[in-house]
Amino acid sequence: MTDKKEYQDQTPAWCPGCGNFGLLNTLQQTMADLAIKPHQYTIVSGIGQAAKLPHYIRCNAFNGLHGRALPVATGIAMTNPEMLVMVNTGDGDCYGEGGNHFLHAIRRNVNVKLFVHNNQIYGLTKGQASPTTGQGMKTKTQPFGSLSAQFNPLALAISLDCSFVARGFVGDMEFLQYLMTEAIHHSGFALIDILQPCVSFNKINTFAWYRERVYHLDESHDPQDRMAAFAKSLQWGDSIPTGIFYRNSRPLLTDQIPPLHEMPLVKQSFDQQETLDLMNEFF
Amino acid sequence: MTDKKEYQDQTPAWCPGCGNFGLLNTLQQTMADLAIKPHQYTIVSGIGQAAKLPHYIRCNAFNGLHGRALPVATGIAMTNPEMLVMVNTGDGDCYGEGGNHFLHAIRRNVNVKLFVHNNQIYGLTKGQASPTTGQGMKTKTQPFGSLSAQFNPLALAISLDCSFVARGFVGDMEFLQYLMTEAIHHSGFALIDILQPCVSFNKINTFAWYRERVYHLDESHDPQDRMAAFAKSLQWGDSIPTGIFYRNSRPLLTDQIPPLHEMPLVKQSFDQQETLDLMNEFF
Amino acid sequence: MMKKAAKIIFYRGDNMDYSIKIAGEAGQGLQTTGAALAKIFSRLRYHVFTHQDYMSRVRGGHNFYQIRIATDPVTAPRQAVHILIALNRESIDIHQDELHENGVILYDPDEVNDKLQGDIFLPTPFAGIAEEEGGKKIMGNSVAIGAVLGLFDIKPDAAKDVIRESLARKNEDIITNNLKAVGGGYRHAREKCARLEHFRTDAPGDEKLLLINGTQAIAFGAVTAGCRFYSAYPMTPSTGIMVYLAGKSKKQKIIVEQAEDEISAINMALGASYAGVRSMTSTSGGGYALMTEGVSLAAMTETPIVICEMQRPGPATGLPTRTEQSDLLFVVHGGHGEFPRVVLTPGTPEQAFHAVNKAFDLAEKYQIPVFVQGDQYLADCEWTSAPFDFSSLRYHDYRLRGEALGELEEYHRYTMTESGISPLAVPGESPHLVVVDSDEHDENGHIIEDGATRNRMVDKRLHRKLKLLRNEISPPELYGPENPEIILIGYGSTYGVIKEVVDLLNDTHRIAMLHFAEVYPFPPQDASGYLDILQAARHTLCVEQNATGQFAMLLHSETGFRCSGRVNRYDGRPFTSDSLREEISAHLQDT
Amino acid sequence: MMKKAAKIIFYRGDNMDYSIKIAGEAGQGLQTTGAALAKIFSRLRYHVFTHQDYMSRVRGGHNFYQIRIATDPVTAPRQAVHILIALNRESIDIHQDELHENGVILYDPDEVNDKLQGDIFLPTPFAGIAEEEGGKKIMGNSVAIGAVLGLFDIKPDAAKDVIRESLARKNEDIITNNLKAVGGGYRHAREKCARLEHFRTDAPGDEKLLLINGTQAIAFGAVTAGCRFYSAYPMTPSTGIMVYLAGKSKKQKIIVEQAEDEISAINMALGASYAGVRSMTSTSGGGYALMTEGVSLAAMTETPIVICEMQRPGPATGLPTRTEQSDLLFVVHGGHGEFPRVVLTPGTPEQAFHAVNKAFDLAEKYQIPVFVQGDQYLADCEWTSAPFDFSSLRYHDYRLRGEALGELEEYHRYTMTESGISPLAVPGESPHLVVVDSDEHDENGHIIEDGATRNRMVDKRLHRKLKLLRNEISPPELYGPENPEIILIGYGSTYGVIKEVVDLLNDTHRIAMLHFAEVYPFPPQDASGYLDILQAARHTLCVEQNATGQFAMLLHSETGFRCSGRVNRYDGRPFTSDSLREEISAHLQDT
Ligand SMILES: Cc1ncc(C[n+]2csc(CCOP(=O)(O)OP(=O)(O)O)c2C)c(N)n1
Ligand SMILES: Cc1ncc(C[n+]2csc(CCOP(=O)(O)OP(=O)(O)O)c2C)c(N)n1
Ligand code: SF4
Ligand code: SF4
Ligand SMILES: [Mg+2]
Ligand SMILES: [Mg+2]
Repeated sequence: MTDKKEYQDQTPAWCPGCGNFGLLNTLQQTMADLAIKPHQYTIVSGIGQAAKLPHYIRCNAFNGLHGRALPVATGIAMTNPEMLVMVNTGDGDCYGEGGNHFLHAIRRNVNVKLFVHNNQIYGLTKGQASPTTGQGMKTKTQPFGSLSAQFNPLALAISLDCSFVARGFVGDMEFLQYLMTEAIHHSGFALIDILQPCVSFNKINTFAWYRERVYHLDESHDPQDRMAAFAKSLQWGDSIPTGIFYRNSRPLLTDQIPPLHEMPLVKQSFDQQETLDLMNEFF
Repeated sequence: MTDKKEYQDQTPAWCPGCGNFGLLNTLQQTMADLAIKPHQYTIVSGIGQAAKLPHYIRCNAFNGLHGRALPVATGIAMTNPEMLVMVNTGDGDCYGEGGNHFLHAIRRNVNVKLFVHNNQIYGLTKGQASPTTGQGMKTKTQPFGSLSAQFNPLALAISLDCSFVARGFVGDMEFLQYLMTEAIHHSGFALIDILQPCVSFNKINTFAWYRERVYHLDESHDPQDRMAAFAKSLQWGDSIPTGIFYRNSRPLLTDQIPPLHEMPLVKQSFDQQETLDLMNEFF
Repeated sequence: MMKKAAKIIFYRGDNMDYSIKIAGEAGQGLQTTGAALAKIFSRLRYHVFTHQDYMSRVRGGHNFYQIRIATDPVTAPRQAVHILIALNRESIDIHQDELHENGVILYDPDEVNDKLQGDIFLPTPFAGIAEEEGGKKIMGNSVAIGAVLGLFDIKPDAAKDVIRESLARKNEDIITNNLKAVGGGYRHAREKCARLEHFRTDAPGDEKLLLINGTQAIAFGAVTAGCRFYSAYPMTPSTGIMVYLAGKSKKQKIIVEQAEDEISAINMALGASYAGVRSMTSTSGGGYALMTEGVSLAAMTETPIVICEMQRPGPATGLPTRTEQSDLLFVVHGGHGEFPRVVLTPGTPEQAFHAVNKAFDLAEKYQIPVFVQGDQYLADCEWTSAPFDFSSLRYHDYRLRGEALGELEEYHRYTMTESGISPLAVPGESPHLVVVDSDEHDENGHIIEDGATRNRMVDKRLHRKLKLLRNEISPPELYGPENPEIILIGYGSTYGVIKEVVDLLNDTHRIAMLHFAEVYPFPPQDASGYLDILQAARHTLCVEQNATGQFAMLLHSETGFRCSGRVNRYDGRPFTSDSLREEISAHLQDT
Repeated sequence: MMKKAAKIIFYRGDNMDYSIKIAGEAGQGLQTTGAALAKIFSRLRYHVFTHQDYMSRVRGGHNFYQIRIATDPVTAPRQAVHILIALNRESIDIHQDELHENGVILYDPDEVNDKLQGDIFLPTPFAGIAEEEGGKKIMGNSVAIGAVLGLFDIKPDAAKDVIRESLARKNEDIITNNLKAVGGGYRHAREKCARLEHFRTDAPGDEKLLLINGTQAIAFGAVTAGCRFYSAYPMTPSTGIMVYLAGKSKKQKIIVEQAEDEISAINMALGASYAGVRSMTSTSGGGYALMTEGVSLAAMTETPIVICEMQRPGPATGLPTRTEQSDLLFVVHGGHGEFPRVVLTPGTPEQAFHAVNKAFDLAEKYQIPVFVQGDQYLADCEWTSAPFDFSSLRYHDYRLRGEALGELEEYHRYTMTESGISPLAVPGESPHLVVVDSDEHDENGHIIEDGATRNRMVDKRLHRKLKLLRNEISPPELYGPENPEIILIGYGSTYGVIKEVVDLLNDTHRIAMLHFAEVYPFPPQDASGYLDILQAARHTLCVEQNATGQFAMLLHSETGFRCSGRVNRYDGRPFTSDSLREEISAHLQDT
């Protein structure tokens, strides 16, 4: 166990009261408690308020393009399976612009931990509907209310047999830390959709709103049971379950790639001379 | 009811024996039986073998980019809700390159009929794994077999509360015609994932392979029951259900857009003079 | 014929010309205060120019809103500030240097825990006064507005309508208290300011003035051009266009759809255009990058579309809330394969309004993608201007619809014509079928692979149209004497600042501006004599808001002309007329 | 120093120079037959050049595979064909015109229900003979191979190894029967052909020859350059690169990942590069369009990456299996914002092999995106060549790793340096952190918004590196006399055909080729005298496989030089040496 201070970096540029602070603190505490050193993990993010997180925690960081965190993370995780690779990014980033990568990262089952700061809004660009915005919520660009069905990341992940599927809430930090720890310990792609109030642009899904509704999935819920997990994932409204909905033990992509069987790619030496023989195939 | 011949156009450039022929015939027959005239519907497609279909049936057609059929179809359906808009395209096109549009088109619930020619392979580019390729299948670009989990479009669509979700098989044309007819009659976004053997590149999922496995969902299956639909959608392997898995009556996007309440946008006249007053807001 | 600016305005010398800067953190309401002040002065028929500087965050950090007010038209920011409204201590530290020698700094002593000495300070307890007047702390913004009015001795009544409108949805009490706060601020300034003699107003003009920024002008332009479908994905600095159009969606019958990504945005817009309505999308550089494949699709299918690309500093995410002109060549050459396109680069909101109108017309007439390229500076700057001249607006429906279509015996989407333009029919309105294809195709729109058809289609789509398109492009605007010795060359949003610098230097130099508001196809050299004028000049300086001089490159590659020098700025901040004047002077001395 | 081609080869006059065309439907095995024939001749140490023409379909349609065999090096296709193997009736109709006056057409009379008269026909029941020899119908392809050998009186044994290798995974019976079929074809031709006297072989060279196409050369080049991660999305004509690398994945320890789309492909590759290995992606124009945002990301984060862009005719889907050089300016200017990049345009498989090696070196040395641009023609053409010269290959690991990194006291990803190049560390191998950002950032990689840091970073990333990069670019290759009167200018895949045309015309004209294999940054003019040579020539004709003359534009915009004329082809088919010669001659007569 290390001191959490070791994990602090730049001062966050978030709004006072933003749910992101709790998330950041929890993540720092998690890393400290697990004694994972800053250089032992990499955080990849896209663009948005959430995506600024890697600047606020000491880590290796790749703050990439809006929506494109997962492919970058996949590239890192495949090349260096010894690195703990996490993605911290927003709901718009991950489920909107990056939706296709979300699907296919789940299918690949690379060892990436995906922490989505789900504030049900586009924060950084000042309040447009995101895929998770509640139906009917009006914004400056959704004058008739958000008309598309609210995106359900958990149900979708379970439908794709995602290796680890959970929901947390930044107002419940201890539990969130437990979920993060479990996700990190899990071997496989792990999604935690984290309810994170945006105090500036989401006046509906506030701290109070979530607090009134969230509850922990109880012991009777078996995360191995995909049907039960799916049923639970559909629950939203007056009560919103948090916890580990689903987990399985699908093999890791990287375990199935022969070039990785001996050691991470990044550690393998290269000898140009040895490759030149390939020319013989063309005679 | 019209003569099917009225719907024939260019000679297909598909391989002899390809499953696409049955699909094309069924679609032509469906249009003929429903007496929907060629100019009353538009088929949008991407790029691939499947996506060539609009050239082989008389129709309004927009053969667009690889993976981008759904946004084009959405633009048409929103502008002219009186037009029957269909998308005929491939599994790679729709679930690979176009995955993000697939998610969000389902959420929008525009009145588009999506017919995916699912041959579990990239046909036109000569046999790379597609998202629906069975795990373990080797190809020239998947030398260790396809390692990602096989994509399950039905489970995903149900997880997103897609308005109509079905599976058909080109070797079962009568049933397929029934599904197409139901999809067209349904008000809302309708997906039919259509098993379509590729005789050139998919040597596993052949006509015989499918024929041995497919069966019709029986009467006891209630397509209103989302949990049951999800459970059925997970079935794959020795027996593969076909039929209507799920349907609901979510409101159409276009019904919720005030500018469309009177008539299709495309029919509305425009008077420039009436817009000039808007300048007054800037004084 | 070369277009000439109507009159040469002379730089304002002793005329009224003040700059007010409101600075503080995001979330302190400086945008509301700034907007209200700008509107109050423009309603009084003063000329106003505002620009904003904000960070990529929602709260905190350091932002400002700068307003220039004058009796003559103003078209650029200035360096010196006459009134600094500092909403926090940091704002004083950062901006004190910019204060004009006779200027004054307003700050809230309850907020800034420090006694600041001297005439230049006017401690103004914004929140305190608001509360004294019976209102709430948050009404301190109205106090600040009142204080500015006080400095100029403009009666608080002048703020009434603007305050009322900006609070339209609030109850009457709130409005009354805000107005009281304005009065409090007014009295405070009149009583406490030691420098009142430096603030005077000249009589304003008679003409009613618009106050409009670039995104508003573009969006308003789109509505008047008959835009019926707009799909986009939010991206600074283009989002204002979507916000405006969404607000007009119901009344003007425009569908505004937020897409899941930019790829979808452009493809949806193409679908709508195919279906028969005018459509548009907007984005910034990163989103445009994702759209380039769709641009190529528009070209191949010959589907009309208007694309507004609002630039910000790159590469990648860069400085997302600031300005740059660094996507010019990317927009000129973006998209695979070869096809005609038009790129318009308006320099002012008024030009932007007209550019959008022309864009919709050309896009539909030639069935091509047309770009309106701007940047954060154009997007966010507010300009006053005379009411827009609607007489030159175009609207012609080039589409073949309903009966006219039905009467045809045959219809082929890509009929070979001498102009290269084939009839553009609306599907569904007659038994004729409309078939379009991203593959090379025949006249019917069906896939082909043979070389002969390919050649014919390239000739139709590209060569023939290009020939006609060149004639649609307006020549650059020459502002200044006809035989200048020094020419400042620019395009896009630097229009205003270059113009002012010409005004600033034209008593000592034979100097002119040559501004390109339409850059691709490049304006033909024959009709207008711009190339002769360039060649005859001694100094030709290309002024660009980028690091590599893309416009100078384009000018050279299209005309063979090489500018004698370049002035580039790429820190994301706009030129001010003062900073640009200095750079130009330094250049002239060097050579 | 200007690089010179080693020796001027003279056009072959009376030397052995035959073209064989195998034509038929997709799915008839013409690719296998063609490839085997090409290999047989190259093994015999003849020079071989092959090119393919195929439709965007898997079965049916009309395709061909053309093989040129000669004693001298051959670098382009010719118009006339000496042997046409027509696998169906249509192939005779389409190609009969191309037959050389002494040529012969082989066809299967059981397939073509028609009696075709005259010496030029050699009816050859491919399937029938195969069956007679105890094999199956499908072995008709081996009969065709045998027949070709028969025409030249090359003993069937010459085919043995090639047939055996191509059937490596089949059982011995199948191999034996195929070899028998070759024999049957051989005897049939010797016995039945009326034109045997026109087919003769000269003695081949002594040197062992490679036979390799463009995608193979690129992929092989990537392996030897240390590429360890390749992610791509299939797209003709780039897919061959992925196929080759996937085949080597296990042994050479290269991860090959098929991405869900091109956006993912480039971002994955950037992730891998960040993690510490050399990585690459490839695509064609439409996929590149989707990657441009990622290119800009590579630039901003200074992450090395190699991108192969293999062109095909656009816009949009265009002619997906054919060739064009129409993305040049899109690759040069693609991506938002301003940043340095390198674009290499090799003209032959051998050049491509070396270009990829240089691309990996420059990408890592300068931490920039480097492009290798080719096209379908380069991708699919097979060339014989002497064994590649490995002596000039580069491999230097520029990354800071393990101990060397650990020993540093401090590490900042974007340390300001005079060269603009900051140390590139591998994350995880020491306590130093590697922070990269798509926003503008400070030396630590953290977001900044201030103008001063922005300026410094642009200078570091762009200006300083650009200065050094220019010196890395090789001058164009001059082939022909040093003071040519006529210069054929080209870049990329037209190398071979232009060279041959120079050979064809150089006894009557003082003609040379100037070929640019590295086009961006444009080769500096000072070191090599290419601009002087161009200026001194009377005719400077730019030969391009596109409609607008993009290279001529680039040459002009970079050097101010305008070619006197242009030769463009844009029907998706490559120039043949004969067709290009004619066009050039016509040009010269016109002027
Ligand atoms: C290609 C591209 N499109 C759009 C943007 C603009 N953009 C930046 S952040 C963002 C939305 C962020 O929403 P979310 O991911 O939910 O993050 P939050 O700010 O809410 O944490 C958008 C649209 C961009 N940077 N790049
Ligand atoms: C942007 C882009 N990437 C790649 C391609 C190449 N491409 C064309 S079709 C295709 C796959 C087609 O597979 P699928 O959609 O399953 O259709 P099928 O041929 O199997 O019917 C690919 C990768 C393309 N045309 N455009
Ligand atoms: S805008 Fe919302 S999400 Fe962004 S920092 Fe502020 S409160 Fe947090
Ligand atoms: S390749 Fe497969 S999908 Fe394509 S036409 Fe042939 S059999 Fe059908
Ligand atoms: Mg969000
Ligand atoms: Mg397929």
